[in-house]
Amino acid sequence: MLVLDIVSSILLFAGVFFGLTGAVGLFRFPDFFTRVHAASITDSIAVILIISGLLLQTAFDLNTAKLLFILLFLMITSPTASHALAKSARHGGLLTLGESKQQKQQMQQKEAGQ
Amino acid sequence: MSYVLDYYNYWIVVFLMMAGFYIVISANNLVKKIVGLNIFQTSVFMLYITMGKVSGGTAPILAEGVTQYSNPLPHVLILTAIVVGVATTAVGLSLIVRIKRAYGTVEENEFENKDDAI
Amino acid sequence: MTAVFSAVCIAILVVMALALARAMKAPTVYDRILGVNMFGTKTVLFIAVIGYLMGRPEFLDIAIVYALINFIGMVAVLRYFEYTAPTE
Amino acid sequence: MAVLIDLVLLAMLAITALRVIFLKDLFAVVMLFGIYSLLSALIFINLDAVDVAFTEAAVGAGISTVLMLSTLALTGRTEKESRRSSVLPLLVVVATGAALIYGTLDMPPFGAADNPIHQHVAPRYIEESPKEVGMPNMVTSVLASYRGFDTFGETVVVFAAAIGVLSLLGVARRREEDGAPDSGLKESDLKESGFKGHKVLRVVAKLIIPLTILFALYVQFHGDFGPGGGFQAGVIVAAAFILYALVFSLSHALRVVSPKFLQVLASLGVLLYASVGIYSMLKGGNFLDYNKLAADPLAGQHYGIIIIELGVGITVFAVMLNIFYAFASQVERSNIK
Repeated sequence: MLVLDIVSSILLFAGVFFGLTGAVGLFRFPDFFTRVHAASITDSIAVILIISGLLLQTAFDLNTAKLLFILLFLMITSPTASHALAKSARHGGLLTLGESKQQKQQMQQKEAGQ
Repeated sequence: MSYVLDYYNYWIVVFLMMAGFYIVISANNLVKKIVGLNIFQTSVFMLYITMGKVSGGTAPILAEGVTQYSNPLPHVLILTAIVVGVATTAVGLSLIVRIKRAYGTVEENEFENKDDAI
Repeated sequence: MTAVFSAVCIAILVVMALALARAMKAPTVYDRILGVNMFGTKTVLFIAVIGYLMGRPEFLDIAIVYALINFIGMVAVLRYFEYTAPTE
Repeated sequence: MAVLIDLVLLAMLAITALRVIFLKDLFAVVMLFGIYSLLSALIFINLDAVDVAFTEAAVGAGISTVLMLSTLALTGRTEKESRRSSVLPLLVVVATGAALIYGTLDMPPFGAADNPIHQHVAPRYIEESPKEVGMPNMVTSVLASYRGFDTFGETVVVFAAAIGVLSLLGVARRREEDGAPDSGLKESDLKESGFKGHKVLRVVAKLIIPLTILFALYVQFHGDFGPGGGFQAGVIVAAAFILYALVFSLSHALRVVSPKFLQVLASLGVLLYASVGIYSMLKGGNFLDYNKLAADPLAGQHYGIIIIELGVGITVFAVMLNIFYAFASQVERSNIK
């Protein structure tokens, strides 16, 4: 039982670590697409780790099934939401960092040419 | 400190209530007014649930080895109030849609001016 | 184990606060949505952990509802952009 | 620990409300309102109100957001700068707030077990309801049995709200039933809408929708033992169909569940609820006296609660979906124009 507790604590803390990393990435990364990347990937791993940490605390009953369902739903919906969001942003005309830099350079070249 | 903890929830409730109230009386846009009303409404929910809590108690669903439950009555009142709240919000929003169609705007001062012009 | 759950709860609260800050002060409208989405996922995890912290884990149902309903809210938001061009 | 979580969550809630006041972008306001509802649900859980949190979870993040966004699509998304001075409202708010804060000082301290609210009927509900009604979830027993008449009133209010919305916005109609060709929507136009490009979203939606409905059925019938019941289940089923309408276009959804059918369903739920009351009167009891429904009073209570929860669920589902249809068809119409 004690070993299980230790393993589940490690899993929980690892999950929390990834969650915090994602949150930091949400602030520190330079443009929207990198931020989506930071948020969604860490989201997925944090969900997997935290839910499996909690799974080790259950004694095969209804709660185990519920946790598995939460894991399943989050694994399906969260990446889909991120994908749809990034796609909408792309269609909405948001540029990646490289593209906006290029655009800036072109603008500057134009100005220099004039 | 314990004095603050005793009344903290009530103070936040009052703050939220006043925030909602301020939005309702100062905002010009009707949709924002509805959001303000909803914030006001949630503060009332919060007040009821706060009053129903017993420290050391647990959710009022029978469990083995638990003697202290929180008060189920406020939960019942608020549970129905939330669903009724969203239904009445829908009525408010549909009124806004009609106002937009009739006046072409949802800013309060603008359609009041139009009313005065008539 | 309670100490672990408490620590995890606090850490998730910190992440939620950061996501909330992003949703409040966002450079683009999509960042705002991203913040809200992240807040939603962390809410699901928080509900799951707090159930174990309080010793009544049978309330995981609420976490399942959030996992499902968050997605619907997200789709509604993206759908809204079909009608109105995003500015900002 | 619970106290600390309470402090942090309430502080976040207050900050969110404060931010909403100063935002002029209404889309951002709606997004923050979504967060606001998530936070309040967390607070409800922390204060032991799991049933309430369940309802808020189902309503706040899904239906409210969808309705507000469709209103924004119709009315525009920025609030215009107001030229009115905000001094007078601020003064009124500060004065009222100060009076209320002064009032709270007379309130009983938070969480004390001997507060007046816990002295009157609550002990009876907590001690007797598992024996009298025979259900572990006291909230369901109080909601459906002790306060059944009150809940009946709430259901009728929800039903009346649907009538209000439909009479204001009109009933959503399919093309075939629409008499005038120019006023209606063209089938081809409707096919265009929906997420055509989002293949992933469509596949995932197909996966999620049946699971959501299945989960809603669990919530409906498990409400006696855990958090859940008719109100929550109705909203969740409605949310599943709303997802269908959002991803696969409104006309598809209208074909699956027609508004006419929903109108019938909404009134059917209320009638089901009322008929339980009438039946118990015919059996010689009072209105909604479930003890008379079966020879064994406990079994009678069970039958009564299951049937009226079903009635509530059906009405709430039909009303919520119908309200969504009314808004969504307005949005589609204005979009095509």
